[in-house]
Amino acid sequence: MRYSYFPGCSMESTAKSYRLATEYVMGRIGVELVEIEDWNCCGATSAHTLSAAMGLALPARPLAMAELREPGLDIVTGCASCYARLRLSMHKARSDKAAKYLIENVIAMPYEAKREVYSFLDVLSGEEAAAAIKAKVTRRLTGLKAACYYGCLNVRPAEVTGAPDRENPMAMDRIVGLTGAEAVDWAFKTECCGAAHQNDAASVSRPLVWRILKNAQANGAEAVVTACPMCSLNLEMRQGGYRKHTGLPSMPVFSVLELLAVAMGASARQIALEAHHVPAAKALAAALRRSGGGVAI
Amino acid sequence: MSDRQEKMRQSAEKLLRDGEVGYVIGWGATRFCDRTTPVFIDSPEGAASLVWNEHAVNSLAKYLLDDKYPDKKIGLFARGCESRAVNRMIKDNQVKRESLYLIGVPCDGKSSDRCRLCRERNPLVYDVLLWEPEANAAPADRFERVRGVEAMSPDERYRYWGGVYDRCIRCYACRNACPVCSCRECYVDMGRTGFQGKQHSRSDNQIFGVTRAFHVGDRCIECGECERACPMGLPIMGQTQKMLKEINELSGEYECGLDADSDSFLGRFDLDDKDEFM
Amino acid sequence: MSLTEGFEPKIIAFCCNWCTYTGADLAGLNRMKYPENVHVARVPCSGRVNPQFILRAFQKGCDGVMVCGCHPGDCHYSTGNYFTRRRFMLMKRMLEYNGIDPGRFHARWISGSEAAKFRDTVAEVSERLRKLGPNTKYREALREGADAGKGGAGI
Amino acid sequence: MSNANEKLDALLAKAGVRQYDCYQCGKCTGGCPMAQAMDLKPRGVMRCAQIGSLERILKSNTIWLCTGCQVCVERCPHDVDIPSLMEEARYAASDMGYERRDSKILNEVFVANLKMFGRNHEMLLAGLYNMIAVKPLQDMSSVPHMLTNGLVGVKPHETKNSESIKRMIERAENLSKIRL
Amino acid sequence: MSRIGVFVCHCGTNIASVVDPDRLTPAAREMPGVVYAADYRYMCSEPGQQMIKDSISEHGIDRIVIASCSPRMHETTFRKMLKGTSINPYMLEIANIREQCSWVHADKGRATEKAIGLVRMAVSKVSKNEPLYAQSIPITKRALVIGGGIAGIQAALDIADAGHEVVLLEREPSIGGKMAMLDKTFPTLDCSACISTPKMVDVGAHPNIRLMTYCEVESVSGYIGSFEVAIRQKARYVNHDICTGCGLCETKCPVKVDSEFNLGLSKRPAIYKLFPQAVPSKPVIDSESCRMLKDGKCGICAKLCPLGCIDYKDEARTVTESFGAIIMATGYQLVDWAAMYGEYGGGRYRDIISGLQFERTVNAAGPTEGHILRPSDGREPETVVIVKCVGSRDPKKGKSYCSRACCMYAAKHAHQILEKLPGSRVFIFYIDVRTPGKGYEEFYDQTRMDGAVYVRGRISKIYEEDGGLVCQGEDSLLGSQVRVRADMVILETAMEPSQGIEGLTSMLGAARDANNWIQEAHPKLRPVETQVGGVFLAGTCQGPKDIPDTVSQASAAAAKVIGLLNKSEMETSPMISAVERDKCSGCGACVGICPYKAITLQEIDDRLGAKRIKREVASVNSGLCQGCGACTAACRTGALDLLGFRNGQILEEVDALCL
Repeated sequence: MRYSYFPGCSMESTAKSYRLATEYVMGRIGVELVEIEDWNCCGATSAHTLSAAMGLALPARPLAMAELREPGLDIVTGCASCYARLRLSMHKARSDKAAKYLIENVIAMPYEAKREVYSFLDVLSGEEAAAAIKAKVTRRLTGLKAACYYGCLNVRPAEVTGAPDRENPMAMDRIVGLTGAEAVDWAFKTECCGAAHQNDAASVSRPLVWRILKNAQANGAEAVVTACPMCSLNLEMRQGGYRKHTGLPSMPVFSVLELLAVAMGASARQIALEAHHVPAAKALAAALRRSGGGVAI
Repeated sequence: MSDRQEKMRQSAEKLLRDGEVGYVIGWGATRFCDRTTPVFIDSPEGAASLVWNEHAVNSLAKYLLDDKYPDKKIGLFARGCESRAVNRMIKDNQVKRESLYLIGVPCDGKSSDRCRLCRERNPLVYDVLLWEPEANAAPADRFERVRGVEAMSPDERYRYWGGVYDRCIRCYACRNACPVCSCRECYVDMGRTGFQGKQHSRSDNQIFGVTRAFHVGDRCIECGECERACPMGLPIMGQTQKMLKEINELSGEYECGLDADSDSFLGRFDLDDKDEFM
Repeated sequence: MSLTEGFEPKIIAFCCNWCTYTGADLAGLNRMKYPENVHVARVPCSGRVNPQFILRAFQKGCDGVMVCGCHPGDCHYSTGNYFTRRRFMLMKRMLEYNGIDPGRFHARWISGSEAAKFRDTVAEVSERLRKLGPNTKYREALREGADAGKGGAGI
Repeated sequence: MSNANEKLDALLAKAGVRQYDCYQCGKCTGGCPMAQAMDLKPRGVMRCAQIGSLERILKSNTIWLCTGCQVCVERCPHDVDIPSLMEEARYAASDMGYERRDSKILNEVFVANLKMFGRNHEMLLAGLYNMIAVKPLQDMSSVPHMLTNGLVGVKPHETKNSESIKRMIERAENLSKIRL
Repeated sequence: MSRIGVFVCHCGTNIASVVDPDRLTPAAREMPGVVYAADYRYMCSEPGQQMIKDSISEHGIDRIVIASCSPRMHETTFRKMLKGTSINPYMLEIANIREQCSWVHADKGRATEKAIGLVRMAVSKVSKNEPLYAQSIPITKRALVIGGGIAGIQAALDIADAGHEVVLLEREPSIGGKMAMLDKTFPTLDCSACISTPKMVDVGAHPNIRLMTYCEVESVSGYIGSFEVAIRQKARYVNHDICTGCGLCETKCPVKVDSEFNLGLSKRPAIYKLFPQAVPSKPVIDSESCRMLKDGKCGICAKLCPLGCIDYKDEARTVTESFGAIIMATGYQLVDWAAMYGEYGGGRYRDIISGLQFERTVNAAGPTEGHILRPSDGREPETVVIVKCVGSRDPKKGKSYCSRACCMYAAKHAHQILEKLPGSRVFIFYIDVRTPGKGYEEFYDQTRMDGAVYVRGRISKIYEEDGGLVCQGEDSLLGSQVRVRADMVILETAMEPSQGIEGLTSMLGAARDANNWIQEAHPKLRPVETQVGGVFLAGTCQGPKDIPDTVSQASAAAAKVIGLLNKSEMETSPMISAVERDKCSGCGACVGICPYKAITLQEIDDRLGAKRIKREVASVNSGLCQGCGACTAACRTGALDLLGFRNGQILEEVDALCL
């Protein structure tokens, strides 16, 4: 399995443990990620707010580069926001001739949108990958109750993502299940966490984070698992207010890749678990102990 | 090329020797090096006379209509165009799939001008495929000629088609070559009903032309046999293609004979069809 | 041109029995007035109208042809006019493609209660054809020029 | 009046929204994560579109608070693409100078960032934003943790070809009059 | 050569004041084939008709044209007149020179010219007319009612009371339908069972009604007056001829599966009656769950039965019956909301129930004996949220139509909760409140006065948190987002056509609308008929409706059937399609176009040179064909033609106009 890889800006900075876990897991299960040469930011929320052309062109450039260099490879990204922007450009280039024309003019290169854009969840859900994961999991995170948080942009809008279930997706729950952890049934899997406005409208965006964490805890979760560095950062970094506001304890937030890495034997140091804002290693260690492995993390 | 021809001969010979088919329809040589002729091979020995070269331009499927109730299966070499014709004939209840043995021969493009428009070189239905499918070449602009006529003024268009039909000799070769013309008796041969006269006049010829387009246009597989057969070299595909172009514009992507199940455009309707008659 | 002066077009209207023919009758009951040019041929359903009737009408000398039926959804036979709609959308385009002026062929939905619409449609079509003048296209045995060939083996 | 309506109609057409599709059921507002902070709820935006009050839409904080999470259109019985309408409304509001200050600062800092490096430098983005928007303390409690763990560096990550990206962004800005 | 007579009517001055008979009649006399032409003041009058009849015999006329008023007015009159003459009633054409000439034109000269044209068209057409003979179809005096809900029950009773035999067919083991499941009926709140079970008993006891439960229609052929219906009696494994319905078998059956009647809120055994008041009051064995039938182990019921009714070897049987008319009363089902609405939990939360489940809950004969308890923990709910339009008015996820009955039963549910659970709170989320029925608005008023809080807005999401169901939506009258924490939620879900409607309607040739409801022949004027002769509609199979409307429609359909069955035979129009087999290539273009499924491909023996072959040709069923002629326009070769409107006749008209 080989993919052209679009890391996204967060992977280079705040999502340190996510990045290390990605490298670890993909290496173990034999997924080769070919980083797109000279990739640029997808524009996130700001670019399309300023200009439609910019919003479409920024993600299209790395996609076009990928198709040029590695025409046989589909593209994968680990960030929900990047995923949504990349897929939108792909979708528009395929379905709207005027948009394709505009994109190609701005990026000054052809973009045929022949290859698919996938998320890590898509890649890890494939039969082949799932089998590889099963084969590589050496220790189990028994009893770790995790709330899988997909975020809005991994699933919506349906015509861009093609996600079959936008209210209660199960792909990540199944992957988490492979580690021996228990994915809890909860109701805020695809509610917006307000990441887009945590800078420019902080006071009204914070409660979005709190509501998600609260529902996760109300349904018995002791950790939140994400498939996006932006979601992770937002849910984690803004827990100070949560404790103050709700009186509830804070909650570790992992990426699904970190859970996989630990289950495959990665040590805390290997994937920089100490980099989490909310202490993370303890919950994992407890789960490993429960499984009888007793292996230090 | 000769390798493929050999495969075709072997395949036909085996089918005939095994008694699988009564005869095989294919192409044979003529005394002109740049022409072939449809041949009907009914003995294993005869298979040696089959040829396969860029002059195998005749579409063979039409001959199936001459033997709709065969005692044994008919072997037919099928390229994209033959297979689309067969699909259409099955849909129109003219031939039965089980009375055919389709020998798939992916086409490499023939010398005929009409092959420029080919969108499907590989047989869509077959019993055996003699060699690997061919890549479909990018077809020429499907409706280029139609657009050319559309660009004229109404009077110019009338003159254009008038000129075409002035030269028509009403030999009906177009009808006879068309694989989707399958009536037992053509309306034009039935004087008593009075649909149209048999005179050879501009008016009657024009009416024959438009009616023919209407009768086959929504089932046309675009094989171009009508034009190939026309002894006067008239651009009569321009009529059926206009039908197809309009159908494409009214109801989305439309091509005939891709399968044996699809209803033709005039044989069904959609509640949401465009309505310009309010 | 003096050709169109005082010219009265000859129009045939194929009307379905259940809607348009009834609407035309209602126009009569209400003593509405419209030009004399239109002659109605009654058919059970607009779906009965074969495109060849239209070609025949032009050939024999009609200056205009109308096909009228129930509005979609109101067909007495439930689906007939849906086929009419498809058939004559294509027919109209084919006629225009062959050089017939778009003003010469009209398809229209007119219900049994739309007497006024029948009147207005007839008036509108008559007026339009009056301006267009006599139809020469598709006419048989026309004096349009020797090149037309009057029939027989004139090659 | 008719001028305003033409503008509204053009905006709706670009957004692919037919205002009369909406029958005001309120499911959009019901599910909107930001509804409580909005001065005009998503259903209200559609109502304004129906009664022809473009001005109220463009002057609302709603269009700037929309997170684009798509939950409204996902659940809308008539598939009204409100997020797309919000986007078009943001462009129109910017053209008319109704831009919300905080949003404007953030977006401009973001793009300036991209023009410099081709990629987004999160620390720099937050820092510059806080400085210009005069919110010096926002999120700053996390900074020491980030620095010690190497989550953000002082040296920005850069594409090799940041100059070409800058030119690309400028082309897009020039084209920004063409709204898709 | 034909001998045509033309008769010009003055219609008093209605025609003659504009169209000049003195020009028209002589002109007609000159037309080809015309041997006689005359005019008269009133052709439709007794003397006028006599004049025509006399002329026919006097001049040897074999076909006539009458130039008069619209054929819609007097075509039948003149056809009847011809019955007493030497010529066939269909050797007649009418030139409409009144409604479409004298009344709409003022210029006498031009109107007369046009009238001459119209007469010429008619003369030309009639020259191609041919004698046509109406067929007479015998009527089988027996009706089939498909579906044993309240619509089918009412229709069957009405027809039976009029003295005709009825077969009432039901696929479930008992008649009763949805109404038997309901607790009370709005707006009067009378108990549903109290008003419907006596009717069920009447059906069971009526000498003219034969009940066929646990049966399905396998195929239908024929047409109005003589349908042949193959009915499949599913295996019951209980001999109903000797079973007394004592119920002993049910008590000891070890199997427990979800009860269909209680919508999964309780269990039932494998040998069961659908519900206690079932008609017939005898059990069947559900072969999918019975241990004896699945594994051959058990047999308890056979041992227990004192009369030896149990027959594990019972098999399905198919019987074919004849009927003169059929009433469709197949009803509705509720949409599968869980598959449509992930935002309402997609079926994951047990305390979200459908309106019909609530009916079973609140019903004294239901699983909780009428106590309103929530399914998850059996507690009484304190706060209940009712959500309307779930699946209705939602073209994206559900149905675009309004389900009509939900506004009222939502009000009823609220009323019942507030009555049975004092101190409880009920919130009803709605988009519009629709109460167009007798006493309905008053009932809605009462419910509001009972204390039900109506909130205008569609619920966007329902989720579980801390043991309650949080319903999140907008109070659109207040313009703000609201969250209501509920203990139980009732979803008032959309009706959709019963499963299996596609197969049944296509067997009958009846059309369905865009939403799969059966299409009525005309929305205003023929609302209880389908476009297939002899097939009628009762109740919700035609579209959502409440009980009063259903019962009215059932009686209306019954009246239509009674009218039909009172005749012993009926005449069909001979103006139908006919196939010329020699020309037909069997392409089938006509088959799909026919709205009545009147055309099929039929295999015939033929010769091809010396060879005998079998080939397929189109064949028109004269009982089904309604004479629209759509097939003829689809037939390229003209093998299909419409009698009375043949291609040749219409072309003659065209030619005549252009002369």
